Amino acid sequence: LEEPLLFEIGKLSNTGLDIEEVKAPASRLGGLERKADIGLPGLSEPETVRHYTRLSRQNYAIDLGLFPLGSCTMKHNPRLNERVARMPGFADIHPLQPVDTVQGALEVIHQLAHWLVTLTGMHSVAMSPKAGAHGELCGILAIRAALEARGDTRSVILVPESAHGTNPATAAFAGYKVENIPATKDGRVDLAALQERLGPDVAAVMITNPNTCGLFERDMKAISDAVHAAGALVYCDGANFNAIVGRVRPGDLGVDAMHINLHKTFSTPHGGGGPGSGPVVFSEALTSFAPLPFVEKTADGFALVEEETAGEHHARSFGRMVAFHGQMGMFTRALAYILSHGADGLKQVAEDAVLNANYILRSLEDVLDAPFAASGPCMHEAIFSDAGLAEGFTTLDIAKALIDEGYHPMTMYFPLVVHGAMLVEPTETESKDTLDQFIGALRSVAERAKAGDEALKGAPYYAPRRRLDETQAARKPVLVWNEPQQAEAAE
Amino acid sequence: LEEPLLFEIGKLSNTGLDIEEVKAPASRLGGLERKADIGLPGLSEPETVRHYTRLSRQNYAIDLGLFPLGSCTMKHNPRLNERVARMPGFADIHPLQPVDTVQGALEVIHQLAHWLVTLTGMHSVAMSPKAGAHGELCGILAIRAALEARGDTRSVILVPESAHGTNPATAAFAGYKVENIPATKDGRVDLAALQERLGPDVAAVMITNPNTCGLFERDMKAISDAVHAAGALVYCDGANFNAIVGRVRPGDLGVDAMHINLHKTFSTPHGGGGPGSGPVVFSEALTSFAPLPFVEKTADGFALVEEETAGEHHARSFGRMVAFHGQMGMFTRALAYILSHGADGLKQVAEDAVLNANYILRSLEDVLDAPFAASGPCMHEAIFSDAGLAEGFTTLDIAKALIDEGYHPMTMYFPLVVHGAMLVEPTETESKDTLDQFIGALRSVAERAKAGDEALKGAPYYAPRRRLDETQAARKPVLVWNEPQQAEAAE
Amino acid sequence: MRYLPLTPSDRQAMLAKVGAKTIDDLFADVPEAARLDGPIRDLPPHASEMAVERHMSRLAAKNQTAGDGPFFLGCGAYKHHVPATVDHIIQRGEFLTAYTPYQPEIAQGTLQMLFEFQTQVARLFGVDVANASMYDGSTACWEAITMARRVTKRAKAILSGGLHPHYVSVANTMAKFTGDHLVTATPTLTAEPDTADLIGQIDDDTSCVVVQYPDILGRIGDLSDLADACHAKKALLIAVVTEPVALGAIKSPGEMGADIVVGEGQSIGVGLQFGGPYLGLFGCSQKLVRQMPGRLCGETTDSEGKRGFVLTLSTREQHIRREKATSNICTNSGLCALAFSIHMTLLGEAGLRKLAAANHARACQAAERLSKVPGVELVSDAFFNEFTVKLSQEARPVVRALADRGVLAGVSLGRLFPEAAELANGLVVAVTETVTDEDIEALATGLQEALA
Amino acid sequence: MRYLPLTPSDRQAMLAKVGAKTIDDLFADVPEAARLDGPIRDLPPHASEMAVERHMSRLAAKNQTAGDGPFFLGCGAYKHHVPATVDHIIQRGEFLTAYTPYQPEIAQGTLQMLFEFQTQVARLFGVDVANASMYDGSTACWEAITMARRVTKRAKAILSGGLHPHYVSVANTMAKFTGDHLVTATPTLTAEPDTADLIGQIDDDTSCVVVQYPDILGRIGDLSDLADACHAKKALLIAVVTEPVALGAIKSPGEMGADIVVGEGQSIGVGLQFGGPYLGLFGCSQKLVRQMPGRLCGETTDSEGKRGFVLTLSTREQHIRREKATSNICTNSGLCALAFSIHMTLLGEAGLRKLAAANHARACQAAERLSKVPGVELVSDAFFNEFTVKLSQEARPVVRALADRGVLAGVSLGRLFPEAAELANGLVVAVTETVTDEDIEALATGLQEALA
Repeated sequence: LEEPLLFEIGKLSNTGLDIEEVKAPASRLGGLERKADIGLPGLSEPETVRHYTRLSRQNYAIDLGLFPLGSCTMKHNPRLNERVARMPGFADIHPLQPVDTVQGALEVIHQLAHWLVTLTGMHSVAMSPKAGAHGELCGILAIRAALEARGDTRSVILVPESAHGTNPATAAFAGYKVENIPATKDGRVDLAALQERLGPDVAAVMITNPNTCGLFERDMKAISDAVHAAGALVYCDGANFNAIVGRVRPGDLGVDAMHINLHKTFSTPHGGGGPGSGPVVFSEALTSFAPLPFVEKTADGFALVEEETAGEHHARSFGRMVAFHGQMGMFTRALAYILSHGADGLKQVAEDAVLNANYILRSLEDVLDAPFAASGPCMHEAIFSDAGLAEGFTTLDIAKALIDEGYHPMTMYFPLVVHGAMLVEPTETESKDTLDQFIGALRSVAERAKAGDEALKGAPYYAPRRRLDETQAARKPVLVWNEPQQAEAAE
Repeated sequence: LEEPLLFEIGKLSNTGLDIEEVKAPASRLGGLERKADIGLPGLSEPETVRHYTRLSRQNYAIDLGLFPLGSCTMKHNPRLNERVARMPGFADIHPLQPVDTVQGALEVIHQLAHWLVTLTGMHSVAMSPKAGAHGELCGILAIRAALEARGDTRSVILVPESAHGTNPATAAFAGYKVENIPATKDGRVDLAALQERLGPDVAAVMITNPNTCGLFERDMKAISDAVHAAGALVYCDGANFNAIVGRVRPGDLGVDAMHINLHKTFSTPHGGGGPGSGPVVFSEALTSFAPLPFVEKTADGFALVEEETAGEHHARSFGRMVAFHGQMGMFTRALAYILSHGADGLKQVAEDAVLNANYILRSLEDVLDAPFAASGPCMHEAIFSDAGLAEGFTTLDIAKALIDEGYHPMTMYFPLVVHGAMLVEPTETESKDTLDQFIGALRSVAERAKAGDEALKGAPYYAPRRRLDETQAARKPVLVWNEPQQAEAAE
Repeated sequence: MRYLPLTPSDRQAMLAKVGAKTIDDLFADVPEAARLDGPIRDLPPHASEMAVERHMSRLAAKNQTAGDGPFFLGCGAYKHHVPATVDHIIQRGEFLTAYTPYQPEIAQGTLQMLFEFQTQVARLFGVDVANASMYDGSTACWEAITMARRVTKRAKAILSGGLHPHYVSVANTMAKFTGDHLVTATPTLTAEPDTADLIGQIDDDTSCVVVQYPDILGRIGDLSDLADACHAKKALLIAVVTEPVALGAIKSPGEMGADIVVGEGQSIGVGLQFGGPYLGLFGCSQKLVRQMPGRLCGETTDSEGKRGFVLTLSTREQHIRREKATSNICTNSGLCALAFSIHMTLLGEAGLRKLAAANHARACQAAERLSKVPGVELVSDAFFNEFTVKLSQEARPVVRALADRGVLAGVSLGRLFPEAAELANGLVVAVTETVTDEDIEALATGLQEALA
Repeated sequence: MRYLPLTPSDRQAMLAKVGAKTIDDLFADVPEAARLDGPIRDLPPHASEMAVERHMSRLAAKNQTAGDGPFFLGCGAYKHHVPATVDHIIQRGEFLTAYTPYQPEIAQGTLQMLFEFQTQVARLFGVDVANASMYDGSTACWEAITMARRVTKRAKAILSGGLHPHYVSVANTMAKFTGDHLVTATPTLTAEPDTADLIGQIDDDTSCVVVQYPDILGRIGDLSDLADACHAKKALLIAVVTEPVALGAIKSPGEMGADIVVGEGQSIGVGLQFGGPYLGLFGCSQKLVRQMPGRLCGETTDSEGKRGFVLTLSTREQHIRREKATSNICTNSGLCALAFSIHMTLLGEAGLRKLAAANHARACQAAERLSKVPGVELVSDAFFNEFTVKLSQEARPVVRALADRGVLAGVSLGRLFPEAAELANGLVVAVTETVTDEDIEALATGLQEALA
């Protein structure tokens, strides 16, 4: 059954809410009354529930099955955390309330900050960034502020070829030139090439570790040492922290700044694309440049350090990144997650995530090309390439065929360093039975792609939609609904 | 995708909960420790969420579309009511707490009781019955208690042929002989036949009004008068109160007892078959025989009248029907529903429910046989028969074909007085657009059944299952899962 | 109005279609005198969600909740931690807003769940089969008594004094009308349940013996001898379990020979809710299955041979058999059964055993601590998570006094047995995994002061 | 552990498959020195759901919530009644636990919703198109400034003194690194917004003027002249809306000529949440669409010709363009956009207008009442649901004093503008539909006593 658009079934006069009329004194709208129709159709409550319930059923979700998107860490979202985030003491407080009326909220931020610092072995954490890329920006701005504070005008940031696209975009957004660092054949940063490139113009290196090929950067400490020796700083993309939480502390590897995706490692729900939350941990060198606001423990309780109260010892803060204090709704969930797992559980998270990924890698390397199979164990994700598929068959075909097998596809065509990359991240919340079924499905699809089964190219057959035309969408973008007659007239 | 049984995927050692170990002093289990395996497999939390989420998607529900089950009143369940029922002040109180610690709960019961009495025009209400049939039993027991109190040993209860099966079952359960009252050709109780049968052996008459043919019993008052004149009492099945709430008060029609399905008229969720809630309203004649416990307003607040406190003026109570005080979780929802609709809204409920049903009746009477089309407007449900279908085609075929059209079928083969009955109750929470689509779908199916389209007999084609073999299930009932080897051995 | 989608113009168009001038024409069959034209007395007009929520919040705030402080009430309803997952899943519209699965092709979600639930209950109770749930424990208990009558064709049921007095009360009420003969008793504050007395009463007219396990005072005792005694006289043993968590620690009634085991499932997944909705559990041995009341879900296949589930043996039920049905029950407690089944799945065998162990350990801690309070005497030394103490004075005012201090201390036997003066000093204390060391200390201190 | 399905025997079998003896073998690439072998410092072992819930409840209880008493805070975050339906739907696993819709064939639910959301936002703002949401209002505001730079190829942005000071602060922070030149101002406690001043500052180097509507003091004024002045110099007018409910009562910025309209969508569907997650809204005119940042959902067809939706114009985005992207943003605020869209659908045009009218009426009542309090002076007479009063003394201690009485009286300008002593007596009072007569009276009385 097709679900029509809201605009096709709603009416301007319909509503799903009863609003009490309030006797108004004379209006004080300064003559700005909105008179023309706005064009917002409404639905009664039963129709609203049905519209969105039906829409929801056209989605795939982690609650329905494996979601093996590499680098995205789609793991189970505990329902306890949803309950916690909705406690009125957290959900129903205003960001500008007097601080002594929100001590519990500040304590949540303080506790979470404490565990993030502990788990990463770093010195401090900025909690306000709203997502991973925002956290990257925060880290790079702190680096830039630190360099500027010592009068250093370095202009280049080095990024590995295999980095997330957000890395170069962030560096550019912060005003840096971006240069690539090559990779070795075994899928890691080429230390020699890096050392060669380091120089007085290099502000920082952005490394993802474990990297996007699913490998641990063995030379991380050497890289950091070299970077520091050259007067630059080390940014670590923490998107893959899930693989090492509780087992390795980035602080021990010489990292100066790293963002943490609370919606990845700490399992706050992705919600169809956000909200995320990207706190950034800092080394001692960068701590004093961290953005406002932050929470400090004082003799009287918890203080919120904002512009006015920053005072002497925070005078070097590079400023403010968001209107308020960050993603409180994610902090409560992440704190509940950390406390639920505890010291033993978090370590088990990393172990099971890595074990699951290696299990997939070793169970499929005979049928799919695994370019780094010989580079040692993978971490939390396994990478395959399209080498060996029949002529004309692509990673896309495999992905769409997996949909028909009842799975969300893996990450496709990323990282760019592997041709037709397929990046599979099962996460630790999948059972062996589920992995075995998935391996069976992917094996069967891979065999069909190697055999040149033309039917694959039409997949998916059993999804709410067949392949969608993205070129058409981009050529003449239709981003909002218009009444059919208007839409026709516009053509 | 098929979802396996819990017993096929779970393991005895798996668990989705972490339970703190408590240091125990020596065990005091009296040597009764359970040693052998119980046989209860567990799943981790992620597996549990997925198992039940997937299962849920094999269900049809009011949140997905029209659910036109006649006499079942499947209407929208407001989400506010779910929120209200979960307020800790209602959800987290124990039935045996000291009454002064649960004054708010007692006030809810008292308020709801007040509105039920007001809406029905009756004298009092027993809140404790757990469902409609339980309410019927409550009403009949009160009638029997009242008759016995006056030394009357009447032994027969008269029930119309078209009554819900619970009516005769209840009368029998309470120790009465059941006799049928015939219906007139226009689908109503035959007043003359009833009058003729009335006599000193008749304890009560059970009438459904509006009746299960969807018609209002025009002669209700005359029936009541005749029954009372014969020394008997009138029980009204209130399952169809949705059609008349706010427009007609059963108390004005001479009813002595009537149950109210809170899960029908007052929209507490059906939940796949319960819990229900069936308060019973009483006339003054029956009030003193009402069951314990109940709530009374006193000078100090609200009192819970139980066995010990019943005292003089409740000495005639026929006793207790349930361990505690009834379906509190449904009371809060029903009260929120009544207050949300208010005086104007409840009246509109009845009007829209009746209008929607008549709209269906008149939109389909040209293509489906409507045996009582000439009997006047229907109330909240429209009835059709299988007359006119091609040889070998049945109501069942129409019902199963409707599944393929995306709808839940109507009530089939009830009431028994209409051959191949199809009882359609849209309720007031369906929009005209939805009704028009449903009418179109039912029309098309009906035309195919008249034309003898053999494909219908295989329906449903697009449901999670094709037609299921109910005979096989009943012949050799398999009610629990057994390990395959055990199951084989048993054969 | 937010729940009503028809617009005024829809209504006009639809009236035209049905050939009515006004909506009143559709109510033409209602006698003039019975039509209500004015507004409903005292009822205000429709209210916003915000206003209704406020009204209900104000009422809710007048109650002292179990979470507000130390809490020790049991006697048929227990406070356990219900995992967040349970409430999440039961709120999915596909479960919450579905009807009884009369059309199995589009109700396999509910049906498979019920089949799993039946299996879980049967295994927990140690019996062969279970039904798809009933209203609550008290009505399930009465249904078991009537079932025993149908099976044995005898009308005398012997009820243990350890059976919840409200369950006895329900049975007495019903028996008045059905002509069943019930032999009842009041419990005594002794260490042992009344098994020996019960055995002595069984005769050739006895249809069944009904015994609660653990009993209303929290006591547990082996049922095997009682079962043997019943079977020797061809009577049935009915066991009633009001705290199913206990069966994670102690032998099941089925293992000890009970023929029918019924219970209250509230403890697992459902929550307190001031007494309802709750969850009646009902299981029995395979040979009695066709006399079992209530809905049953059974396995079958569809026309393509795939496994599927349907409601079955409905020939016992009222909508087919009408006045000859085994029961007039039409509704089960489906959503509560779902909650139970989810919670049980999360627990699994390993979790249930740990949960039961935690309950028992807490109860032992509390028993030990309370025994040290002057004026408090422990009645029995074999219990699960609930035990009875005899105070040096009437328990009821003590409970009242502690409630004012924020401690809900337990259920006084004076509340449950108002006519049994000899029980008035008894206090039943339930101690689940939700109780902390501080809670136990608060209770002990409170009792000490109240009894001083 | 409850979230981890692997059993010890699973782990053994899997290690064997991958050819590792122990799990440590899989971490062989981690240098010895960096491996953590001991437990994590201070972190206790895994905890039960009950224990974690208790811990978090205790923290939650230390906050004074907006629902605890009279509440008048605004300044970029507003307390509105959020219908229960909103939270019900966003908790459906299919929405809550889905990822960014990169595989559109199995993400049409999220995509169609986003398309509807974009349409709702565009219409509310009175502009042609809108994106699929951004982090929050403050970051959307900064993105608009950089977009204006890309469009106009000029780097000077003029920010109104009426713009939320935290938004200004965010822009200032970013501009330090990007080299944008920002002209900023501090507001004055006058009746009119600073439109005239802004018009005077526009020159040929100006990329854009950024104005908040209603402004930080709650004031509203016509933007048409300002738009004309911008356009005369080929600069863009960026309007910032922090209270979208206002647009149910007053003209949209788009109608008055704004080129880009951004805002904070928290008011509709999202709730207060101590400041996040919130919902950045971003709309602009059709001709600017290819410079718009953030995710966009567009209509297309599938291989069978059926309508469907996909993320589009991703060639602007970082995962394709890398360092040449329009923005580094990768995440939107999808779930908050869903909440907004559901709430807006429930409201519909009719409901939104009634809601806006109720807000304005309440605010007018409050303004009238507070004007009568000695020492309270109303700053402006044109506002929506928020207005500024000038007190006879510093507002900040007054707010503190009232908080102790349970009244959260508003936002003091001393909190927002710590360096502007001339604003210290200002108090911004927001009055939504959740405010009652009693609340207004409590605020008036409280102020009267505090100022006496």
